[in-house]
Amino acid sequence: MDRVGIVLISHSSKIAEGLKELISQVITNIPVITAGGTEENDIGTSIDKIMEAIHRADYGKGVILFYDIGSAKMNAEMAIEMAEPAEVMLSEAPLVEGAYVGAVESGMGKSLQEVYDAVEKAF
Amino acid sequence: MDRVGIVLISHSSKIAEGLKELISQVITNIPVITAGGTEENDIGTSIDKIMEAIHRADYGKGVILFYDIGSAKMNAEMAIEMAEPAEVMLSEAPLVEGAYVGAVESGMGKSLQEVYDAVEKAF
Amino acid sequence: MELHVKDIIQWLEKTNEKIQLNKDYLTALDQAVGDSDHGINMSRGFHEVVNQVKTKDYTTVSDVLKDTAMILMSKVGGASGPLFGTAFLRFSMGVKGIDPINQDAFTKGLEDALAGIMQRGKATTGEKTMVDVWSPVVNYFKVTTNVQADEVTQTAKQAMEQTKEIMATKGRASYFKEKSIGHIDPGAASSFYIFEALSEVIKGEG
Amino acid sequence: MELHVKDIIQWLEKTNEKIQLNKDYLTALDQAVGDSDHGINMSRGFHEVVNQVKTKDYTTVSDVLKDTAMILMSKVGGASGPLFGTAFLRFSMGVKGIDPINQDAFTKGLEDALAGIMQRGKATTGEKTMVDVWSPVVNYFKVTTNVQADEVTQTAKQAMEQTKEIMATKGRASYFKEKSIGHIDPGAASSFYIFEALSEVIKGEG
Ligand SMILES: Nc1ncnc2c1ncn2[C@@H]1O[C@H](COP(=O)(O)OP(=O)(O)O)[C@@H](O)[C@H]1O
Ligand SMILES: Nc1ncnc2c1ncn2[C@@H]1O[C@H](COP(=O)(O)OP(=O)(O)O)[C@@H](O)[C@H]1O
Ligand SMILES: [Mg+2]
Ligand SMILES: [Mg+2]
Ligand SMILES: [Mg+2]
Ligand SMILES: [Mg+2]
Repeated sequence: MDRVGIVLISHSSKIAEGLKELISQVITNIPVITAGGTEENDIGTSIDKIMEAIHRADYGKGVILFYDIGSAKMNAEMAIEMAEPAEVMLSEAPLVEGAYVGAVESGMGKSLQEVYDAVEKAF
Repeated sequence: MDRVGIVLISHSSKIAEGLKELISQVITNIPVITAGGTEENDIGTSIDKIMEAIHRADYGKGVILFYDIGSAKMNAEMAIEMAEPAEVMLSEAPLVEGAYVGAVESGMGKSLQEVYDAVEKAF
Repeated sequence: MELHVKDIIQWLEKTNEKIQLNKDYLTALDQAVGDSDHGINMSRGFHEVVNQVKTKDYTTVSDVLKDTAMILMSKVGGASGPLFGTAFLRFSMGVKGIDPINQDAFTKGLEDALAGIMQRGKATTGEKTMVDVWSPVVNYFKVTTNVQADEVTQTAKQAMEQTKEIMATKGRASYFKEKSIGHIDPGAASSFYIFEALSEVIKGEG
Repeated sequence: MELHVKDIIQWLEKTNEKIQLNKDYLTALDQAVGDSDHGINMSRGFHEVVNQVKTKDYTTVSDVLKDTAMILMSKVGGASGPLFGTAFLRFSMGVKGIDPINQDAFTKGLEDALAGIMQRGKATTGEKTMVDVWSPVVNYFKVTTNVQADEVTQTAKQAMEQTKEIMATKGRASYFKEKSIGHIDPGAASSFYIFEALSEVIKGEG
């Protein structure tokens, strides 16, 4: 899987999983990893889950992260700092709509920067 | 429940349900109704589900609809045309982020137009 | 050309046969530039249309088309649901009070249907959608005094094949941008089956 | 003022006690302007901190604070997790190599912690967050030659209460705009417990 990885960070594990299903219907040749909910799968986010997702989504072409609201961003930023040396970018685009665009772009073999730029451009 | 109703339209029933949970953690005094997936709960949307959700979300103060991608919008528009006489507005804001803002605004007792405007302004 | 209730039902049945036969092909087309469900969507929708339409006694073409519209809307599931649903609904309204329908009435119905699709989808020609099949077929009906069955098929077929060359700017295929070029649009293909079925009905009736 | 490893552990234990005792209160504060989980989040986090910190043999204050940071980050779950986590991590780095820590070192640690919170949260004072408690406390440490336990508590308490008057512009409370006025910020309240606990340690040690 020589493709940019996608990490879906949501306060809700259901949102992250549903979004993964939505994407997988269209794109199957890229890593899409969820990081939804707290460690107990309650509403919230988990730095550990995000870090693990980054590692699992990283096949050498980098990883782009999408998050939903507020504090998910801080946890994502912390996870990125701690998840070196993976090449990671954090998208500010809306979770569902942004990740869908990002997945299509990654599926077309684009680089991390290209995926990031295409998503930015779309919103 | 003298509040503007919120309808969450997603191609994925899991996304719609997870988002409802996310919102319900913060706002409990408003109608939040999901319309996720097809009739068989596959990935897709259903005009009938949306129409029913509009009716269930309508407590006389109107209903605001949020949708995720592409064809959900067309189904939402059809449902609105057929769901008269409910007072309904369709938001173009991103599903998760938009619905969260909309729910908070509705919870504060705002009118349909005020909720809609606040969501628009936030994106 | 003079179409009665039974002809319209035959049209729907023939469309259904073609769609069931080509369900996997339509899904494969949708796999290239979409979410691999167009065959499933259309098969579910038309199967239900034929099932329900057979069991009722209709006195007007308009009523058959109206039921078709409502069933497609609620059963198809994807973008093609509201689009074909709107098409048949407008068609139904366009031929209301006319029975049987002659070429003029049918042309009027088709025109209204196309207008409905374009309005619902906010789409025009050249966007790699079903509009690119409906539009030339409607045009053929408008400019031809005596519609020929084979010409209907041929117009639709050529139009469908030309969608290959277009870059999608509407619907899910539009996410693929340049990569959408080189593939037939799934909704264009199912629209072709609709018109191929129509052509067979015209031929039988002619 | 001279704080050893055992004092820092006592600080954490006292903080934990206060948070467990006021878990429901913190959650109630978060219900007014947030998602009703701040008490649960903080209780889970500090419970785990105390559990783990007790079982280890520490030789430096910096190491205790570092472990605290890592546990808070991974256990708290909400916005306060990365924020308090960053605070304690920066604190730990700021006092690295200094043992025991005197007032100067402690002040340096607090300053770094506050800078960390502000950076992580992209927040400044007057936004109705924990920053509004940390900032005046840090300031008190900076301008006071001989820190008095009671003055620490009072500074923190007053600052916490003043968050009532502020309209939130950061975090979940910011969605409520004007309606966020009139409620104490939950993170400000838990920060108050942290400093109240600190004050008790200073008093005991003084
Ligand atoms: N905005 C639009 N305007 C016109 N036709 C459209 C539009 N969006 C999609 N289509 C048509 O719908 C077809 C896809 O239908 P389908 O696969 O059933 O729905 P979905 O894309 O929701 O999965 C496309 O091939 C195209 O012909
Ligand atoms: N951007 C920020 N900067 C500083 N502090 C913040 C920020 N966002 C939230 N906070 C603090 O975090 C507290 C909420 O923590 P908590 O309820 O545990 O997390 P969440 O809001 O994710 O549920 C707030 O009361 C506030 O003090
Ligand atoms: Mg499709
Ligand atoms: Mg689909
Ligand atoms: Mg909270
Ligand atoms: Mg929370």
